Amino acid sequence: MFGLDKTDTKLLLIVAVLCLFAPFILNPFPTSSGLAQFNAGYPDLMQRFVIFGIFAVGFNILFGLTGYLSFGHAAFLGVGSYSAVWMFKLLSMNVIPAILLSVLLSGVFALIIGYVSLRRSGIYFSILTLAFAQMSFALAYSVFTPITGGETGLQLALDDPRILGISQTAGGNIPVPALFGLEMRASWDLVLGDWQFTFNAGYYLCALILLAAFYMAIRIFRSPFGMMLRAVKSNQQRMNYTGLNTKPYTLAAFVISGMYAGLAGGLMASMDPLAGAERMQWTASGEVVLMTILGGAGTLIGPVLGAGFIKYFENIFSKLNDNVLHGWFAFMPDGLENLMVTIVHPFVGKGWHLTLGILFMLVVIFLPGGLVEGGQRVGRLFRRRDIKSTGPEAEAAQQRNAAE
Amino acid sequence: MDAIILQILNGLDKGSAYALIALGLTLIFGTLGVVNFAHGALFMIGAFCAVTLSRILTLSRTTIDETQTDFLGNPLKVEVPYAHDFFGPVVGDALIDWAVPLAILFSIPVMLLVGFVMERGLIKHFYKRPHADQILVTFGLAIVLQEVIKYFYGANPIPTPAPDVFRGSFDFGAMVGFEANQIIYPYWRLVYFAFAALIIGAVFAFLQFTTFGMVVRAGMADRETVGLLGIDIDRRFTIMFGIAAAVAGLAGVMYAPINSPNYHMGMDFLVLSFVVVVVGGMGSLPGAVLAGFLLGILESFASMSAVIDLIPGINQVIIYLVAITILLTRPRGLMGRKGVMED
Amino acid sequence: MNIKPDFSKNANMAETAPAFLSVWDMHAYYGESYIVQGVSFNVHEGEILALLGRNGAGKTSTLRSIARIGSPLVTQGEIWLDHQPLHKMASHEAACSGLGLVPEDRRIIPGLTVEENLELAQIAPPVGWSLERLYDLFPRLGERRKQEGVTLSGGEQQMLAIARALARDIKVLLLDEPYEGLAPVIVDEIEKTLMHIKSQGMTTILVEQNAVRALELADRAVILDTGGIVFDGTAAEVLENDELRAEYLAI
Amino acid sequence: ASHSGFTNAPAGATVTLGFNVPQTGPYADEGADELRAYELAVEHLNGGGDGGMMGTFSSNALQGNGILGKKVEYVTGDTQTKSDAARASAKSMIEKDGAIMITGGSSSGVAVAVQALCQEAGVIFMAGLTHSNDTTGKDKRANGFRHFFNSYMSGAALAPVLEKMYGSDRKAYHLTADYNWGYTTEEAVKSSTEAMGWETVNTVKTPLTQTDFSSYIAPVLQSGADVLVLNHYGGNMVNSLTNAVQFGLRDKQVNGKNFEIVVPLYSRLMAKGAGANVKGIFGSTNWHWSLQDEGSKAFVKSFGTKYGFPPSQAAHTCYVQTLLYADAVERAGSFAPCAVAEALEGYEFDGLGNGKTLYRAEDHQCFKDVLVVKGKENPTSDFDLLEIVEVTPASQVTYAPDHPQFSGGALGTCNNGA
Amino acid sequence: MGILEVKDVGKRFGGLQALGDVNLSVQENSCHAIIGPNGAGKSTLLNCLIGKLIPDTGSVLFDGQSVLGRTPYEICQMGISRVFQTPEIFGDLSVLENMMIPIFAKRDGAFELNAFSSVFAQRDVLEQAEHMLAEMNLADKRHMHAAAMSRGDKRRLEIAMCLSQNPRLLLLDEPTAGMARADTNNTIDLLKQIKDERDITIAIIEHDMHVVFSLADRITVLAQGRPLVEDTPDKIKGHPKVREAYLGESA
Ligand SMILES: Nc1ncnc2c1ncn2[C@@H]1O[C@H](COP(=O)(O)OP(=O)(O)OP(=O)(O)O)[C@@H](O)[C@H]1O
Ligand SMILES: Nc1ncnc2c1ncn2[C@@H]1O[C@H](COP(=O)(O)OP(=O)(O)OP(=O)(O)O)[C@@H](O)[C@H]1O
Ligand SMILES: [Mg+2]
Ligand SMILES: [Mg+2]
Repeated sequence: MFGLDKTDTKLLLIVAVLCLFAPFILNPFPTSSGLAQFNAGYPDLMQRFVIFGIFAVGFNILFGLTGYLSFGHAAFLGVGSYSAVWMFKLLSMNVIPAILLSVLLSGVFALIIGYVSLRRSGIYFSILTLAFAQMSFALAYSVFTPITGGETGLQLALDDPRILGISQTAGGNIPVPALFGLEMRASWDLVLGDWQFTFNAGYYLCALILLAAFYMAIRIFRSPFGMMLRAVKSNQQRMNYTGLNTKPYTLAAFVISGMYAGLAGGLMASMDPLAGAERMQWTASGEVVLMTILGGAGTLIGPVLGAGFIKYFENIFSKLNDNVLHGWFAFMPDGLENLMVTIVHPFVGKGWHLTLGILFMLVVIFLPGGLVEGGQRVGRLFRRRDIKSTGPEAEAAQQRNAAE
Repeated sequence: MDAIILQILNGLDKGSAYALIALGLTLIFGTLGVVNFAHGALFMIGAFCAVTLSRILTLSRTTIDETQTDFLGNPLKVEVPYAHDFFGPVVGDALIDWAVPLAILFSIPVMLLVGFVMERGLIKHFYKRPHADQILVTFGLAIVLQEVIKYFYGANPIPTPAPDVFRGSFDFGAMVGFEANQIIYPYWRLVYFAFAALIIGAVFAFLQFTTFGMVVRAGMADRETVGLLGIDIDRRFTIMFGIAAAVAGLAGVMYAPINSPNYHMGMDFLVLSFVVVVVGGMGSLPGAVLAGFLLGILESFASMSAVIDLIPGINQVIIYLVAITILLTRPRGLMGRKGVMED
Repeated sequence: MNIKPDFSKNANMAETAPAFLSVWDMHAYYGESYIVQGVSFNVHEGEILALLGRNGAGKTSTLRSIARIGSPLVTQGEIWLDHQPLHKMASHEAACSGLGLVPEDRRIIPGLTVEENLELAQIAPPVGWSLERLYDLFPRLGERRKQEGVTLSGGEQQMLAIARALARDIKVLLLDEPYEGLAPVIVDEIEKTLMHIKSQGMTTILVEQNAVRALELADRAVILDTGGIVFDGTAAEVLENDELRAEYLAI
Repeated sequence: ASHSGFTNAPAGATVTLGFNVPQTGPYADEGADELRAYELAVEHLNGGGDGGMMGTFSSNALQGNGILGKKVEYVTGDTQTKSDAARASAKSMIEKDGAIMITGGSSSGVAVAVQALCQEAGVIFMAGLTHSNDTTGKDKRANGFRHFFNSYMSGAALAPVLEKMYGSDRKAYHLTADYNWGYTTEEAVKSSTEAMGWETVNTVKTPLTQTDFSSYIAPVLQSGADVLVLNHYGGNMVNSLTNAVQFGLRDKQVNGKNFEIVVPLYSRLMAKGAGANVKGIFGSTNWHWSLQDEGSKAFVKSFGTKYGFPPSQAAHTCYVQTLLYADAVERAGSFAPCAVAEALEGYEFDGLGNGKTLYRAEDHQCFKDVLVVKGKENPTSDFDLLEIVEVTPASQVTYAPDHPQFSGGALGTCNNGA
Repeated sequence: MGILEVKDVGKRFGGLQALGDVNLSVQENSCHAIIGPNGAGKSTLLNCLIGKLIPDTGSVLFDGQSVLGRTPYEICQMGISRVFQTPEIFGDLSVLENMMIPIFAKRDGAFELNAFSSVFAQRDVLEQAEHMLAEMNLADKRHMHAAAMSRGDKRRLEIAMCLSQNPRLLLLDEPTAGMARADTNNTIDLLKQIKDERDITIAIIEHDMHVVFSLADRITVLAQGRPLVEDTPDKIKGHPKVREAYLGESA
């Protein structure tokens, strides 16, 4: 289907189903239960999952295929966000032009930075990209405050021109981003007994774009271009002596992944119209690196999983305070309850970083290929069990067990 | 003129901090080839060795002072350090005062131990793994170390002053014939500079005058073959890691009086130290030191208000600008070796 | 999965004279692929053994297994060298017990000069040939002593790899295609050297594609095919046995 | 969204507040203290504990039975002191937990970002620690309220004291954090000190990420300045002050006068980080536990009994903001943001620590007494680091809503959401 | 005039004159062998031809056009392919993919943003690759990781990769080193066949005289960076200087 082979189609369909039913999948716990804290099915987080998914998928096109580790991709995310917000300020609150401009501008930005940085490889390349991104961050935070809003971020104001739209709503408020009138924050709740599921317009727009982006990534991975990129990673020397110019290949990969980042940035601003400079800091670049490695660099679905994993911890674990803990363990006798709270306390709430750090280490130690590898192992386990249970020996064993 | 001399002095001092941190990092990163995102954490742990020692020395028993009240109006609890009980008030106070220099001795075994445990327990398994995996695991470790320190010491900076004799500054300008008050320089920074020079010299000597450096370099390039030549490369890597941790730790201990240690100080230095090492050139110790000083001095110049007025924001980006310029003009940084982490 | 060696072809396993190097039922894997499938053979002191077989037969893997490199991973089997259990050692311990390997891709260490490459070999005791003696054997290396090892020409690198093995005091020399890339005159030279050190008691295992040449030099031969031994006997036997040569050596 | 006409209208027997504070990053300790204050406030609102300031508060609307009879529950989140993360966290409180009011934060960037979000979503934002003029200046929002003082007020409060202590013939050198808060603070202090006759010799911007300020401190003496103003906060302030003292600036004589250092915005936690270096250094602060009015005493007692140490100014602000919000809801008789905003606008109250206080309708800025403090020479404990030098009356720090330092931006109209 | 004209090429490495005044003319559709002792400068000469090194002096003309100053990929696109002394392949890719890349380079040029069609939808490329693998006896390894092959196999793959580009000039640096005898013979046959069928010119460096004498039409002997003699194989075989300096008694 769509020019993909069977496994890829399956993968795409899985992602599509996951995206479509995310509001259900992410809200498995009834609202009244103590575990409701672990529900992640609210619009903002769902949007974040897919947006960072796009970011990571794009990053992986560069890193996973060519092995060039950019430590400055957050800069493109930032450029994307700033362009989108400027579009909202100047043109209209429609998200389409905003997203287009983000992709375009980040592409141009990536072309310039990539052209310079790709003159070096390995760690030297990483540091060059890092330096560019850090410069962008530092300047956006300070000297460029008039363009970027500096510390407080670039925001919409009541007196923005918005030449194709309105400066303020009838109620005297700033209009919100919308897709031809469909507000991005528009949500619809489905209440099924004790369960509540939220369907949000912005989320589904992001999800659709993620699907498109993911589909493109599959195509790129499977294309001759993708193969050339892997060849670059494997042996540049051989590439050159085979009559291939590696520079345009790596540059194209860099620009494409920069545009993915810009797209993610534009979407981020479309869901929540504010662009902060921290989006460009090295920690943000580092985050996407971590997402990709955590999920499984070079795999298609890995980066999306990694993005979900990190964002989940950031948003869910950080909200578990002692109050919540006491709620969970309330059924226990007092002494035990306090003991449990004391044990869990350092790992949640303000300790969420600790948990994340420990999980990073566990994943990379025990699952060298990232989360995808974990999934494969589980898969293999099941498959092996299947084989066993159908094999003649297993049958015999079952019979024996039955007889005993 | 005096403004320039002043900034050179400041630059040397900043540079010695950068050089010292980068030195430890380049032993692990440039020599062992491990992208160690936990290096900043090692630096931070060093600084907290100083904090811990001063906490230990000021361990106190509480007595109630009925004449004063605390914020709730209760009688004030007064803390009397045990050091006073054991050594008498004079020696006790002197010990507390000298906590930071004493922490140097204290930190060496601690940091060596930290380094050994870290290498044996974790890094050992990652030499052959992709750099990306190394980043993930060491970053995870850095977070864990930070959070542990935060759990015990809080997030706020903890003042850790230098001994009284080193506090304050001297008038360097007046000593060399300038007007008074034009070029002043704090004593502790002079100490820091000298200390950095000493450590850098010692590490150089060790790697230069023994075959240790060559073996480790060879081991990094090709562990298998070095093993075939009968050399136990694992042990040497462990030692190297321990030394690097100790260097990072010492840099941290000495830095504590300059800026009060806090749990995320390592992260603040992390990016910078990577930049310094790479600009110096992968695998080159002198390169890292040179780059440290160079960036320190240039950063100081860029912070002069005359320069900022000329190019607004230059002080924000100078380090990165210099890094980009150097990396574009010299493919392997200042003194990099061919083939180290170029792919 | 225990593939027992075929004793009918292992003529000399039954011999009573104690072997100097003995490999017993060795199995090794690269990840999941099973490469060395139960190899057993003996080498006596001062003997040259030719280890032959087609491309991909597992010769290199066998040598690497003996040298305890860790890849391929030896899962089973015993290796004894002069009463020392190599199978319980790490590769550097095996090397210190007297094993020297000249790897097939030479493995000159980047970043080190020719001389440093040789010095490196003399850091761990026991030390073998002196640098002077090595430079006498390979004058080209002496001329190039300050040059970075990896910039040497292919043949020069091969010389360096051999010299590096001799720089250590070893009892058993494992040579993986040592003549590759060497000019015919140099090959002659090396053959002479091998005979010379053999006369001083060196035990050698030689892997070589030019089977005839190797067999003329060797005392005994072992032929490998898909990870198992298909022949173990004297070199002369192979030279005379056309069928064997045709089937496994294609000569 | 529910159908009662405004976002997250509480349906059951409880109402949820969102406490959005930095739990990781450099301000984690400050955030922890804010959280303590919030928990205490919730306890008091629900009728637990000794009631704290509820007893001294001039309004008697609060009964200790929750808010409008609904039990107060709360959720917490981590701002990480980043505007993105703070907004994500606030959004999750609004979207997932149904929070009806968001409060907290410990930097102006975060406050402005979250305030804008709350405006858009239709909930009330009660700012925590935010000192930049912009929060109630060019970035003000109808749904946001600030109980903290601001840069202008710091300048206005400090200037007279500085004049008294150091004279009106001084040359000042500013080091300023290179971002919005730094700019407004520099401007405020500069204009109010210049108004009394001081000369500003130089202003130098320092990068946010700077840790060692030596190269900025060293040229100060050469400039001929005799006062150094450090427009820095948090770690920047701790480090720049430490460096300045290291360079011996405080022991110097320039122009025949003692060299002095001023820190416009003080907090006790920062003072603790800077250690002995703060001794004798002037600055301003929103509130301090050593205040002797009844409200402050009650709060310190209640907080100190529960946690074992006195509250910080951030804790005070956060506690007060919670009470003020609850009180406004009671008075309005509704949780609807616009009703609450109306109840807060132009509201005058007393008994919450800083004397008579006004929430000005035009910009939602609180006007109250501002404290000028000095680093204490002989502290008796870890908390006893600052002493109050002057309580500058509210009238002296009040400015017109259209003051140039606050120009631009518009409050807009309150938003009830959907 | 030959297809390849090397005129007065010289190259120094520090104090070492690796090449000096090399003049060489390779006739179209011939096989020209370059032999000589180790370190004579043979590989260095090839490096100068493909743009890996830039000679200090002299000129290199391919088909009348200068190759100096061009990047390696441009030179390759002109029609010069090279097999390296140590196999250079794409270790992380499958054998089949390794085979397809040069065919793509041939078809699409130095860069083509072909990002939306599947690799395997490129039937023509796939077929050619499969065909080439079959020809090289590598078909059964097509899905193997190239890095996991034995070295002889890697070398054959590399030759196949170069041949698949249909180069006009094929440079071979010890192509049969480490190859089993049978495969060496296969390779010789293949090269001969290709030379005749596709009118390819071959320049080969080899120490295996069997290969040299079976293939070469002309031979240049290089010693210490300078051509010693150039002649037909028969003459070279009997040349006393060559015998002494290079071939030794075994030839
Ligand atoms: N790293 C590896 N991973 C997986 N398989 C490998 C690896 N190295 C070698 N092999 C496989 O092991 C088998 C034996 O290889 P080995 O290198 O031992 O052969 P060899 O006899 O030395 O061949 P050659 O004469 O070509 O050098 C081959 O089929 C090869 O494909
Ligand atoms: N980068 C370099 N730096 C210094 N010397 C070099 C460098 N590259 C090659 N040489 C020297 O130049 C000489 C010629 O090397 P080249 O590789 O061309 O020899 P060759 O004829 O191919 O020999 P072989 O048959 O052994 O491969 C050698 O002595 C080698 O050591
Ligand atoms: Mg082999
Ligand atoms: Mg060669």
